[in-house]
Amino acid sequence: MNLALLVPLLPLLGFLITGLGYKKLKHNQAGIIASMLVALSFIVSVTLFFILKSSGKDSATVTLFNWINIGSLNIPFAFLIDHLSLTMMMIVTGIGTLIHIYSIGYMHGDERVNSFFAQMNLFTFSMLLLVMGSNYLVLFIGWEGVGLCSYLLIGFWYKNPAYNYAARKAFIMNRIGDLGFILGILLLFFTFKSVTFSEVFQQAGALQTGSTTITLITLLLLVGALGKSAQIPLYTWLPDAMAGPTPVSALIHAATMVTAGIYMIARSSILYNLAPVTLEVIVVIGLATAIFAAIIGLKQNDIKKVLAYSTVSQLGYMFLALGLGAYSTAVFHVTTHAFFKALLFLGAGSVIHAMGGEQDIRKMGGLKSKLPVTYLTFLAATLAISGIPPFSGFFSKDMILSKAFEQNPMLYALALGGALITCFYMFRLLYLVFFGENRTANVHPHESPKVMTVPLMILAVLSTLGGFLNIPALLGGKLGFSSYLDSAVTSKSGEEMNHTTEMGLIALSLVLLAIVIYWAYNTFVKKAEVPAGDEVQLPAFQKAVANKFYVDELYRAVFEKPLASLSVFLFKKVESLILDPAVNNIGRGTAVLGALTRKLQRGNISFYLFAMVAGILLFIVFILII
Amino acid sequence: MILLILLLIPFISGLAVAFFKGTQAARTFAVASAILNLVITIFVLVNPVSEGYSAEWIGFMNIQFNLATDGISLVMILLTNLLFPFVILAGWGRSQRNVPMLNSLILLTQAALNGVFMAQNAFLFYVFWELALIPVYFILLVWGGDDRKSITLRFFIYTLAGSLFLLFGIIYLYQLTPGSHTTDFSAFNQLQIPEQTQTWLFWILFVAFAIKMPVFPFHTWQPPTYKMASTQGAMILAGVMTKMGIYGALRFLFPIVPLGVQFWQPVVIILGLIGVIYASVIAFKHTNLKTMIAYSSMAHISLMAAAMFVANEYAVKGLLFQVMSHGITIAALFYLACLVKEKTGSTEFHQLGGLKNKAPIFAILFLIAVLGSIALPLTAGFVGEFLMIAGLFQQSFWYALFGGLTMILGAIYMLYAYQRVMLGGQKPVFEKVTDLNRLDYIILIPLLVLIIGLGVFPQPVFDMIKIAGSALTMAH
Amino acid sequence: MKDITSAIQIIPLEHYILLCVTLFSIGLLGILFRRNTIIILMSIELMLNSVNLLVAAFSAYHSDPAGQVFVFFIMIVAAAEVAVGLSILVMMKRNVDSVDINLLNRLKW
Amino acid sequence: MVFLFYLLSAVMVISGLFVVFSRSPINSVLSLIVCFIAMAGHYILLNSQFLAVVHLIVYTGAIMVLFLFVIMLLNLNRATIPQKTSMTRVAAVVAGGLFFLVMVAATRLTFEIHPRYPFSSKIGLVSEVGKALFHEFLLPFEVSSVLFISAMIGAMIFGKKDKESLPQPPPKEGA
Repeated sequence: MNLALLVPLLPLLGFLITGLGYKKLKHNQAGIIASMLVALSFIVSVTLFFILKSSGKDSATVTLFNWINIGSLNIPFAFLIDHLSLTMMMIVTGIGTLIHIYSIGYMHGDERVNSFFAQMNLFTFSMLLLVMGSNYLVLFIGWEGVGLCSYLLIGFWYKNPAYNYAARKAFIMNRIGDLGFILGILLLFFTFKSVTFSEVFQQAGALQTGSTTITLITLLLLVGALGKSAQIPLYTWLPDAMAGPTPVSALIHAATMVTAGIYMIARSSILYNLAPVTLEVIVVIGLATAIFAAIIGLKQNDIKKVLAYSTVSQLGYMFLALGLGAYSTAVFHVTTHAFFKALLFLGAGSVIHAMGGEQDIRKMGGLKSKLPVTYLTFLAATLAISGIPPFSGFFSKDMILSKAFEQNPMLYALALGGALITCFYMFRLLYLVFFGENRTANVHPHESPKVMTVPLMILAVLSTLGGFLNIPALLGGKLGFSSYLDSAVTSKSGEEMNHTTEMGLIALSLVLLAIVIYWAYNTFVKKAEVPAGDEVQLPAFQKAVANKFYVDELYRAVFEKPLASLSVFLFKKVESLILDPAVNNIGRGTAVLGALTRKLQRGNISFYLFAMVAGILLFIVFILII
Repeated sequence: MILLILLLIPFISGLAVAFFKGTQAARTFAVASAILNLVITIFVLVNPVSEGYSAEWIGFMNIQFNLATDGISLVMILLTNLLFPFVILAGWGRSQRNVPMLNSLILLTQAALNGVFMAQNAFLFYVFWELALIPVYFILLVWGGDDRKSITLRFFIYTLAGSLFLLFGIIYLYQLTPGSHTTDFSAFNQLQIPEQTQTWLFWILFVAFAIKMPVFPFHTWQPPTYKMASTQGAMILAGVMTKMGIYGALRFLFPIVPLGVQFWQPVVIILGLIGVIYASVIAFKHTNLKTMIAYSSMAHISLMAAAMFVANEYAVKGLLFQVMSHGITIAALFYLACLVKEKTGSTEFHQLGGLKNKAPIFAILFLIAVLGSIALPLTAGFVGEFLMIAGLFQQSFWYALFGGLTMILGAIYMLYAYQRVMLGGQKPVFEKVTDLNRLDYIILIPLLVLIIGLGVFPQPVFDMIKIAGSALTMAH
Repeated sequence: MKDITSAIQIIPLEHYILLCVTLFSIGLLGILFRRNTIIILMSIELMLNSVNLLVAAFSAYHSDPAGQVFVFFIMIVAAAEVAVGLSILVMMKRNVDSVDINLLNRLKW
Repeated sequence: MVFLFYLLSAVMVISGLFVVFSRSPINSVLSLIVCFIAMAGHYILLNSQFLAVVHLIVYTGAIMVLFLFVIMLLNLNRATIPQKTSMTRVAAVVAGGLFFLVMVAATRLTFEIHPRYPFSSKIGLVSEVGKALFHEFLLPFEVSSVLFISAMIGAMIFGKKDKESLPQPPPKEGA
């Protein structure tokens, strides 16, 4: 089991090699080294998977050293290998490898390519710490580490101030969540006297369901998850995070990092099961985010922004699943989402690459014939995300929907509505980019090199077939993925839906999806409508959607501006007008007092004598009185 | 005896170096002395000395010259002697006036600081406390930047005024001791002072420390002083001298006036938390790198003050750990700020930007120091702040929440600073800017390695302060 | 001689004190009242002597020769003081051609 | 003999007042001499012959003559010095009177009947004082000679008419 140490150490090694040797490494060397190490890490993860399987145990802990040990606070630097973390490890390293390889092609020729791969490797390392940590604090190390790497990589092209701003925004939004997270960890520690997963979960059973403490703990942890997984109200950083290179968006802001919140809640499933209030909050937030982000996605014209909002929306679905107590379903959706969203982003990257850096879908079109591989893979991913069988997204999304139906048909209706919107904007994107005429004359798109297309193909296969990991009973499967996770994640068992209803629901959603796709086809291919340019005045609602409901502006007005003016106020008024003068005036007062008493010292001896006599008199009187 | 050596090496070599003629000779000698002291300090850490050093001093007042160490002072001494070689090195290769005198003053400061942290006698403590101020005063006055005269004067008088209260407190305690009076800490600690007295005596003793730290609202001397100070001055002031306040408070308040501490605890914690938010918010809109670092230092110290008064095990250990980590981080930050100034001629944000284009390694090291300052996990700052917030949490959720805001606010202003200095397009003015040279590596790499190293392996420091923490919580 | 010593014992010590206080007050009054430096010097002598007398009286009433010695020392100091004081006076007269004490107001600082 | 005490006292007080209030310094000096002679009488009443003699020699003989010399040499007798303003004079009288009152009050308050020490007729004699002086107070006695020398040197330096070594007198003002 000590092999597990290699999993995070290999990317760390890669970080050190590419980071320290960044002046020496030439051309693609850094990319190759980084990719190889992550690939090795993936191989080790897979090996671990089989070792664990053959050992017959559910989990294993590997302790590295004692990190902090004070009083009852004992935090080992240890890794927990169980079914959940193995799943995440394989996703992170597997998808990570593909994206690393893809990046070799994508980042080819960038002057800071070595630095890029160093940061990517550091990210992989942090993400592995996050998913492998055996206690909340090691998880937190990774949690913040991925935040840092995301900061670095969003601002990778640091010469652009807007990118830097986006990077800072991402980091700070994450930090807001992190504060909640760390307070949650502390409350957890002071409740259970431990932050190690196994010990906490063991003791958690003693707590009453719905008690204040457990609700508070879960809510605080949830705040962290909201920040990291870009849920309302802390989601605005993720669309801006698209400032980074596209592979970064694929790896960090779609496939892995943003799912950390889902992982954390799934990991804490025992706690969350005890807090029904929190679960309800999660359902509300998840559903709201899913629909809200999907609506915004309808009107975005930047290819990466569309994908970003779709990510936010899909994360909302995962939260919905979590809130419904279907943790393994959520993780399953994480997995399939990782496949198809990574594919979408990489495909988008390929398109951008081909278009020479152009990201506006209004200026694309007709790329189907120019970029056949990209088109096909992109199509697979679009079908997957829309939930068309047998693509992977269908399985995971349908499971979430049916869980929602079990809980409340209303939830189901809303979730389905969100799914339809998703389907619409995804096909809108697909049609605008690949169908119709090329809308920019002087660009000559060309298919990306093999090093980029091969990962696309692999991911396309995964997106297509990934769903078969978890075939529902309805289709004669036995939920292999979910039951694999059951040892690590305690899902709430709802009553089994009868198959007829389920069948009906699937049929309903498929019909609706077909209508939506046709509608999109009608609008964007047949009528060849192109979204209006920025200068065109839109109707009020559409304008609001196009401007992302002005949430950024709202935040700026409510938080940023007041903080800035408070800062100025404190410095200009409190510091410079009250505190500083207060001190200076004490000094000045002394000087004034000196100037006053100086007048007494005017050198008149008879005055001195008077003063002396008066003093002696007072003195004697004083003695007499006392 | 070895403790006395720790004190005497910088003292004697400080006096000696003043008579050197050659610039480089003086610097080499000073660094050698500081490194020797560091080696001895490490030796002391590895082989703890149980008995201190004691000698007759002022016989008729029954005041002894006695030195000893415990966990708290070990941390402080280690920090002091760790930073001073770098402080002295920071002057290398730079044109400075009267180098022998400067190095002499730096070494004398070191001696006085060592004395403060080892004194077992309130009077001796006070003597060293004031003694440390004198060389620093001259370092600031002679080698400082713009407007140094008035700023230094204010700093000097401000701290001196605080010390006056301390002296009064010490004399008051002295005459309370039974029998032939004494100023030994051990005698002070055994005093049973009535609660009424403790409540006012607390402030008498605390004011000096509060000014030194500084705690809101006693901080107004600090930002201009740090801004004006030379690199070495700022490193000493921010790195070590602020810790004198913390050390003093730990040494005086908790054992001697525990009831006073109990009485004023909420007030001071809230003052500390106000300081955290106040300083962070001000830093947010500051336009000068050095002032911003000064406010960030104040924010961290305020959190430390709050944690100190929570006085549970986590808070105190976190505090002592943070003493180390903050000292190292802030020294590195000030050195980096000095490099910025050297390379560009300014620390005003509106004149800076895009340094990363020309000096990528500089930018990376700067970023690491910034990350240490904003308490990213696996840097030393995180361990300290996490434990302090844990301590605050044990007292009250709200304390922890407001203390924890430093995580967010710190990230806001420090990353803003990083962005304004390093990121952005290349400015034509900075065409000739070069990356770091070997000396910069010698100073920065060890400091940054320590920042990360302590973040990954904090346990040795905790083992070192194990004794201290238990003593404190007992006194409380 | 016997007469004197016995008579002394009839006079209460309080009367000596009153006398000396009176003389001292007269001297003080002189210092405050006059501007002529030489008169002020004389008033100082008067005050010194009033104290001398009191010390001598206490010494006699307490049978302690130390008091007598102190009177002697005070006289020495007084003599020295007068010597210096008068020379200052001479200087003053020579330099500012007056012995008005108010002209000495440059003694400040 | 008791009568003698009160007589001498009356002489002292009256001559003391003359010292303060007489217009001409010469009169003041002469009244002071009278006052001192009366004081010598008091010393004799206290059986302190040694002090009486020393007092006569030092004060009446030396110091007062010195005063006279100075007054005559500097021709100070023509009182050119204006009196103080009436306001300050009233203040001076009030202050002096207050002082007197307070002191009297103090003596009255602090009186206590303490046992009379056995009266020794001998302590004021020359031999007794001499013993005390040369045994217990030998060192102060010797040190006082240093004081004297320094006083003499000081007086001489002040009196030296070396204008160059002295700061120039500031321009005359007021007077």
